[in-house]
Amino acid sequence: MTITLSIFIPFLAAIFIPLIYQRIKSRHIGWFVIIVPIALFVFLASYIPSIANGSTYIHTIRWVESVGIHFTTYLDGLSLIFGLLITGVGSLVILYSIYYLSERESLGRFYVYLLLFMGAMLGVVLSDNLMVLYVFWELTSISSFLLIAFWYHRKKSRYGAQKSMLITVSGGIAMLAGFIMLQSMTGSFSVREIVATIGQYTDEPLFIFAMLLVLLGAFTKSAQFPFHIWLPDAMEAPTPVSAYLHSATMVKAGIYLVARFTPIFGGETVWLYAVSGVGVFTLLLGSLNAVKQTDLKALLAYSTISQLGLVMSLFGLGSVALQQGYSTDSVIYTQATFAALFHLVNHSTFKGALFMVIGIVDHELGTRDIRRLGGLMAFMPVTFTIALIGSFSMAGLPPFNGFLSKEMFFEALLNARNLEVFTTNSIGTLVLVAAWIASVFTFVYSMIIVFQTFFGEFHQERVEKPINEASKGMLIAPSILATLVIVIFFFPNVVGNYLLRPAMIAIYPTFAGAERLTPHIKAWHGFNPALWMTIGVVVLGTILYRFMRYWRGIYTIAPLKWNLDTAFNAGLTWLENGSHFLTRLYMKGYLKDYLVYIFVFFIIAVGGSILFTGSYSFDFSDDSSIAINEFLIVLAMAGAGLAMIFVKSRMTAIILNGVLGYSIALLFVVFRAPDLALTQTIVETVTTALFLLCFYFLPEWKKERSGKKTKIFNGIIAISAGIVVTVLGLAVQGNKMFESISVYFEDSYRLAGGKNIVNTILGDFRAFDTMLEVVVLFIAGIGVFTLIKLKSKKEEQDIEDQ
Amino acid sequence: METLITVLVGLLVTVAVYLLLSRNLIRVILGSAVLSHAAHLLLMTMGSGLKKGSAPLLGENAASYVDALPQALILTAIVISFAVTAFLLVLAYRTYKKTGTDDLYALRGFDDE
Amino acid sequence: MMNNIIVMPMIIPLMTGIILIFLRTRVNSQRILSILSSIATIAVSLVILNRIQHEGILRLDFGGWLPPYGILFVADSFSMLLVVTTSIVTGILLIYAFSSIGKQHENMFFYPFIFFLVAGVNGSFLTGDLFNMFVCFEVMLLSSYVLITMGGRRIQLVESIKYVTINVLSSWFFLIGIAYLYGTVGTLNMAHLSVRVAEVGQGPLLTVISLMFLIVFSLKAGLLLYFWLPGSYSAPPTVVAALFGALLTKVGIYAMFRIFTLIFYHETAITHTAIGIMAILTMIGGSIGALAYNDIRKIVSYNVVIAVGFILAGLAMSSEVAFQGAIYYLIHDMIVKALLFLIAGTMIYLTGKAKIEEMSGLIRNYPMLGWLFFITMLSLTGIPPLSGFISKVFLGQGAIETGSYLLLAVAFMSGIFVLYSLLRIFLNCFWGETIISEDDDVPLKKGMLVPCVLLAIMTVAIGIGVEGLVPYVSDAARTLMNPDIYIEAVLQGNR
Amino acid sequence: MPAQLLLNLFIAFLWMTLMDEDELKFTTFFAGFLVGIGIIFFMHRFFGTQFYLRRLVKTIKLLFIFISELTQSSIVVLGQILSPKLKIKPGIFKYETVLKSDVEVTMLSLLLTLTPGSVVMEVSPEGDTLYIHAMDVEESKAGLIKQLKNFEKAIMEVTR
Amino acid sequence: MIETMLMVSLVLFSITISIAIIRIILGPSMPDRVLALDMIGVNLIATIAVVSIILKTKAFLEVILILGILSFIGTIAFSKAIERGVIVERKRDG
Amino acid sequence: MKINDVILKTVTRIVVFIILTFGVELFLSGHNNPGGGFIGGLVLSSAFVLLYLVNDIETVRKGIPFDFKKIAAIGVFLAVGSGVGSVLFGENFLTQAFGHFDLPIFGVTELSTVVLFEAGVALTVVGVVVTIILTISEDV
Amino acid sequence: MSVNVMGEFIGALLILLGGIASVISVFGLIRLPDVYTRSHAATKSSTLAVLLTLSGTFLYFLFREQFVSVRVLLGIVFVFLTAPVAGHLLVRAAYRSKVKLADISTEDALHEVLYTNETENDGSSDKS
Ligand code: NA
Ligand code: NA
Repeated sequence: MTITLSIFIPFLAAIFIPLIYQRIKSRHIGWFVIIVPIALFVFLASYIPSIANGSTYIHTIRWVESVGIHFTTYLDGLSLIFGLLITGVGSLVILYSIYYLSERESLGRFYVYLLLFMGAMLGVVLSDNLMVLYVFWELTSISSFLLIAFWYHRKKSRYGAQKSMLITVSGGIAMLAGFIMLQSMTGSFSVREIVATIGQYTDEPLFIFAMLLVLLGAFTKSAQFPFHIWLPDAMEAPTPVSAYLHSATMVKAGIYLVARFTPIFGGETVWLYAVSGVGVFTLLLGSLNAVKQTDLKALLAYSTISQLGLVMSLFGLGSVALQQGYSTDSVIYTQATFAALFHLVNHSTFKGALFMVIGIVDHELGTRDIRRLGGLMAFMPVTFTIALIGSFSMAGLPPFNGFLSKEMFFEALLNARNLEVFTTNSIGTLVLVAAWIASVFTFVYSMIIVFQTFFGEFHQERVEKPINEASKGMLIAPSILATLVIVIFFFPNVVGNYLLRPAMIAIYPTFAGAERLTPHIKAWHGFNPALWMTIGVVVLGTILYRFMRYWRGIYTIAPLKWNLDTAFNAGLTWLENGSHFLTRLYMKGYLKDYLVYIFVFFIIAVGGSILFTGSYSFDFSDDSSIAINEFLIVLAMAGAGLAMIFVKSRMTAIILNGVLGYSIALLFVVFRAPDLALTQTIVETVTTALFLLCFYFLPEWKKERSGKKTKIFNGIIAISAGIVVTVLGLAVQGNKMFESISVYFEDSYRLAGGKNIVNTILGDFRAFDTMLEVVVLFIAGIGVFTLIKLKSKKEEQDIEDQ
Repeated sequence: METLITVLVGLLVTVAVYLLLSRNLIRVILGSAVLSHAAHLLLMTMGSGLKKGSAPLLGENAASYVDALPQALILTAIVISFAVTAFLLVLAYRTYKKTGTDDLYALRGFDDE
Repeated sequence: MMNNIIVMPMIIPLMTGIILIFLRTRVNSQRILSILSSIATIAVSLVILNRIQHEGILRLDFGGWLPPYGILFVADSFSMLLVVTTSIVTGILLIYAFSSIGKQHENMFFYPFIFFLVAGVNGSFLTGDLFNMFVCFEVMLLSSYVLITMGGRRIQLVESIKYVTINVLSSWFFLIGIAYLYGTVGTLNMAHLSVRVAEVGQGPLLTVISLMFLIVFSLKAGLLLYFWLPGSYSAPPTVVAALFGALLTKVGIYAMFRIFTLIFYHETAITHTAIGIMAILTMIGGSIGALAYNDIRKIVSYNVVIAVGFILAGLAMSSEVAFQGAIYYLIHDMIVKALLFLIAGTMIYLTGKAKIEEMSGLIRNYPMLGWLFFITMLSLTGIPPLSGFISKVFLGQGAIETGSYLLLAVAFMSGIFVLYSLLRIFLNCFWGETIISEDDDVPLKKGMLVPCVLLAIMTVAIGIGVEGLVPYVSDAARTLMNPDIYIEAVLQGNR
Repeated sequence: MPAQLLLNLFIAFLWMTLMDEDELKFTTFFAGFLVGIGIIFFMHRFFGTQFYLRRLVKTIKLLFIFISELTQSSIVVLGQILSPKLKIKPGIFKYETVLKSDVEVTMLSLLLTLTPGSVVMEVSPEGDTLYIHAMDVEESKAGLIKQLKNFEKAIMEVTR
Repeated sequence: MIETMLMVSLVLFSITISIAIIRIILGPSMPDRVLALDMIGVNLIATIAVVSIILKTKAFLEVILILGILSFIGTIAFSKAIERGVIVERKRDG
Repeated sequence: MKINDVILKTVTRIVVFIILTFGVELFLSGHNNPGGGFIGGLVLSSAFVLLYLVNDIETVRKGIPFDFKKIAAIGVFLAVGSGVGSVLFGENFLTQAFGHFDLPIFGVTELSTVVLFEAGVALTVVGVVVTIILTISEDV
Repeated sequence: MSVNVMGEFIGALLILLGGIASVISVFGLIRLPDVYTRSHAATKSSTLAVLLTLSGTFLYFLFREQFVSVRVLLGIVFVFLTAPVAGHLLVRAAYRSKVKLADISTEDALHEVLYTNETENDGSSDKS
């Protein structure tokens, strides 16, 4: 119950913040906000011991019960890690933001968004029900959208926001489809229930589709290739947001999803290929791209992409354990997952710190451009220290936590190389090499951060503001994170035992009993291949860093120059232009075209299906006789009708129309329909009078200027339409299947007291039709009045006539 | 008779469609008028047979009566199509007064951005 | 059986419209009566909807003539859900009209036409007779003809010529479709038609005839044959556009569901496949169209098109779950489309511009409006927990259940296009540099904002409180899936 | 004159009671009325006024004149239409009438127009001159004018 | 005998109507067409009269008078349209 | 030369009354013979149309000073209201009652509520047709 | 031959005569040179035709069903009253819309009155 509440608390706070904000202008509103994450952090932290002991907590509120959508919260090891990250980093970021954002900004809005995000993110990690998870999932996208465009008057902010929204929401929709497929297979929206029963459904054809769709969601959110392009542009958000959402938490929602679904999909090879393949590729691509950035924040964005790729690939590798099934041998593969979880935590610490540092630089100097920076070490010693710790941890150097997880990463890769799926075609080696190269570049850009920003010469004229060390307040949060970076290096097993182990159990429920599920983390484990790889990284990385100017040119070579962003932008432009082109192609605004569409559709659909189904069996045996005079009348009508097409004067056409109308009246007489004959005659006359009334004001017909081709085309359509109507009519007459209900009405005198059957139908049996028909007539009458009398006066303000 | 009338209906439909596809507003309206003539005739042929029985008036004591229901339906339809034609005609008139043209090619409206 | 109450959702608006004619110059009385009448209609509709849950489908034989000889109204959950939504949406739109439409219109029978329109719409939902449906359509159409031209601006006239002509044509198709059907099976009562069609089996000829109705309702609903829609929905005043966007296509959709679940449900391989293909093309065309223009009104109109495809995808799938999805979406779309059109219209009213590149930074001056738009955008995209979400889930389930993966893919992808098209409006118009200075600030009337807020509240409420709708919607879907329930109710002991 | 009518009605009722039928029949009443007309026509000089159905008689007379003219000229015109070669000389001529009131002028015009070979085209604003189109002016102008005089006389007998 | 006479006259009326339609199509002047239309109306009256004799029904006798009324109104409308353009005047100037 | 419509006007004076009488007759006899509210209404309105054709609007308005929109509205009100009326009597909507009554002068006569309904129809038709024609004619 | 059959026969004969008259008049409609002369054929001869037919019909119903058809009588009166008016109006309209007289025409008393003083000429422009 309280866990459920913890999701709602941020939302409640988000409602109250604007109210408080309106009252208290003097104090920084952030001080009120920060209470929320701290309280939640403490609250969640209080569960660490019991979770570590293997307990889980579940609570359900009924929502859409009939469909199986319940508001179920589920706290286990995996969600706890994320919960702590969300609230912990959240507290620090808010603390940081209090100093970072001036009170002139619309802070109320800012914190509302932030709280919204926090609640949503907690919802994602704590929800057991797929649909509820999806609710919060999209909410994180939305709050991210709002935060990226916090300074919405900037074009770039809007662009970044739009991009992230489009990509992540699209992924979300795909994921939703995947979820629904899962539910269709298993009959449940509950992750726990699906995990429990998934074994029966892995052979369903939908299973793989569901997996891929869910992965699409995860990849878009976690900025995996090729969806990573939104993340660098998301850096338009205020730095606290970047630190929080776009590095520590939201982008890890995809990771969370992969972890959460590992027990469901992990048994499939496709999963392994997809997750680790995309992960490694993203890792490599991100690190390569990071090196070439000149904006520190962009550099960090690519670094984040790269690191997320790393974690992703580890989760993929870890799934091997599930494919192998539980055995003492297969447990070794779970190490990758362990490493992934560990790096996840580590990344949050060092990357959070780095973002804050860059934020400080930006805040103090007004620029983040490496080319304009240098020599800050002397002026900003504390900042420098934090940057150093963060960067070296990222580079995988001791004595920082990054070293530990990086080593485990290499080990996992080395383990995986022996896998059956990999050995056959040396993909394993390829992956290993790729990962190693990526690590080299990671080293390079980490060095760039430290050395190009803090070493060398400082040029005041290149920056916007006079240089000063940041305020103490702004340094508190990054300092805490930097401390953690070191503390974790020295006490990794605290994290391992209390946080990672329960999470491992959550991911590998079948391996729960395995002793080696959570290895003992050691900083020193001899000169094993992993260490050699690290040494290699350092050596090659140093060389590359030193001689960067000599090889930077490779970024102009084709595959590296290719830019998905341009492709994305071009795609959108192409989409808009293409849409415009396509739509204009058929939406021409000419009535004639639209009518042609309708008739062509009619001819094809109805005519075609008559031909196709062979519904053209006629039966003329029931036809009544034709008298000569009747034939003459019909002939005259045909003549009058055809003449209407060719006559040159509209008045003649009206007269011919009148002839048609009167002739029909005559036919009604022949067909024994006195009431119809009467009505038809009068209506025809009144219609003709109306035509004449309006003609006074209308111009005489001009000659149709359409060409011969058009005329022939129109003619073909007209004739085809006529034929279809006739053929269908004849077919129906030959196939009357039932006696009409109208025999009943012949009893009209007894039933309704009228001898005129038609009139009785109109006035009694179907009086409702008549009533409405009168209403129709009435509307037309009043409508004509309105149409003519109501004339807008503000004609010049007609915007559409521009 | 039914066949003859049905063929006539087809012919009227052809005429009407051809008129509807014209670029002159009045032709279009005339087309819609002819179209409704065709529909009414068609509806007539869909009863339980033309000329089979006498007019549906009980006073005249006939052996059988023609199908009265289509007649009632046509009556309603005639009135409705009258209402619509009247409105359409006035609309054409108003449009001409406002725009100075009855050429539908000149009356594209929104799509002529 | 005294079920006179079920004619009330049509008769109350009709009588109100007539009485309002006599109150021509007394604007205040008109408004008061309008609101009272709306409330009455809503209340009556809700009562009926709930009675159905206890007593089953209700019917009213007009003049006491038993079906199939007389005309009757049939109220089942499906039709009543739409009636209720129509009544509520109209009531809310009326409030908007009070502050936006202007005295000139009010003196020219604006409200009566609105009520006639609603009467036609509700009548179309309730009628159990095919020819009567034609007549109800005409009541609705004639009112819409008048409403679209009201004001007589050039663009209105030009667009309404197309609108009227195309609708005249579709009415014609309807009429000859009825003629053919009557010629074949000799009856007009829909339940009776169903019985007779089932009795002889839906042979080729009947299938061909059913395609006539497909054309008719596709034209009305804007399924594939939607080209008339964007222009016509862009021309009239905001309230009218909102009313059209919310209601008119829905009537076509309703009819399509009715006819193809009650009468022509035997040859799904032809009819429902056709509907499916058309739905796909509609969603694609709508999506493309929504991105093609910079005019807000057009973007919004093409969004109507997308929704049509989406809902009818549910019909094409033809399973109970898919029907549920479609019904939820129908209700959702009526509310949110109304909201969308209102906001779009308000934006144009405030800026005097209609192109997105001509507006900017509106959110600073009109934050409420901006956030309402934002909610609308999310709701239409199907973002939970707003009202569009649940229908997406059901439709997805239906698609998977019936193996309609292409439909599923297109339907879900169309959501992205909806998002993008509306995002363009949001980013360009609400965000960005504020270009309106405080002095030029056109005040946003409360009367315009309140209806928007009410509609927004509804989309949130329906999204979160969806469980409250479940019994009604599942009953509606069950009836659609099992035509015998409907037939039994209409022809009780009278087959 | 009203007295004559009342008397006539009284006679009709009397006739009806004398017949003494089971139910009231219009035909009986009508027969009685006819009998009344006959009686009153014979006795009207006793009242010192003119017979109240005089106009009816005159009208019938006018009708007869008209029918005879109609038949005559119809034959002429049909002959002209059917003759193998058209030998007509159509034209418009003016006729000043002695008739005064609207009703009179109208009656004259109607009768003239109804008889073949002539159509009234215009009536002058003052209402005293008729412009007449004739099928064959040269041949039948004199005949037409004779016809007009005939009609004028008969009309005046009815109206005055 | 009577039957035949009636049928013959029916055919005759139909011929008249058909020829009148030709006149409508040919014109040449507008009054010519209206004249022909008027003639059609009048002949329709005759036709209906004969038809109702043949059908032995009084049901169509109403139509006769209606047709008479309407062909009269129609002709007035047309001649006013030809003569003055406007067929219903607001206020006559004379 | 000014147009003199004396012939037309004089004849119209008689003809209009024939038409009006005929219209009423059609309206009343509709239940048993061809005719009824709709046709009756149309014939009545054609009488009005004739008046407007022959005279000008102002002249006719002096003689018949009705607002034809209101007449139409009253008609619709009657038509719909007769349906509502049956609801008030506890009958199904639009239930028509009829019976044969022995009236003092008319003898056995059939009276039916349909007449009310048909009267509504007729009034609407008259109102609408005249409204349309007047509206167009007045808009010069 | 009873009186009734006799009456019926006379009725039918009148109708047949009407038919013949009608065909002759339509013959005139084709044959005559201008609208004015055609109007003679149309309004008169066809009026005659209709009157014959209606009288025949009246007689027929009178003798066959002993039915006095007021409607047919009214119809006769109506045609009597209106046909000449229609003819008159049409011819006037033709002349005022400047439809030319046939070349064989000899006399035109109206031309001077209508067209010598153009200022008096109101509404004779061809609007059709
Ligand atoms: Na018509
Ligand atoms: Na129609």
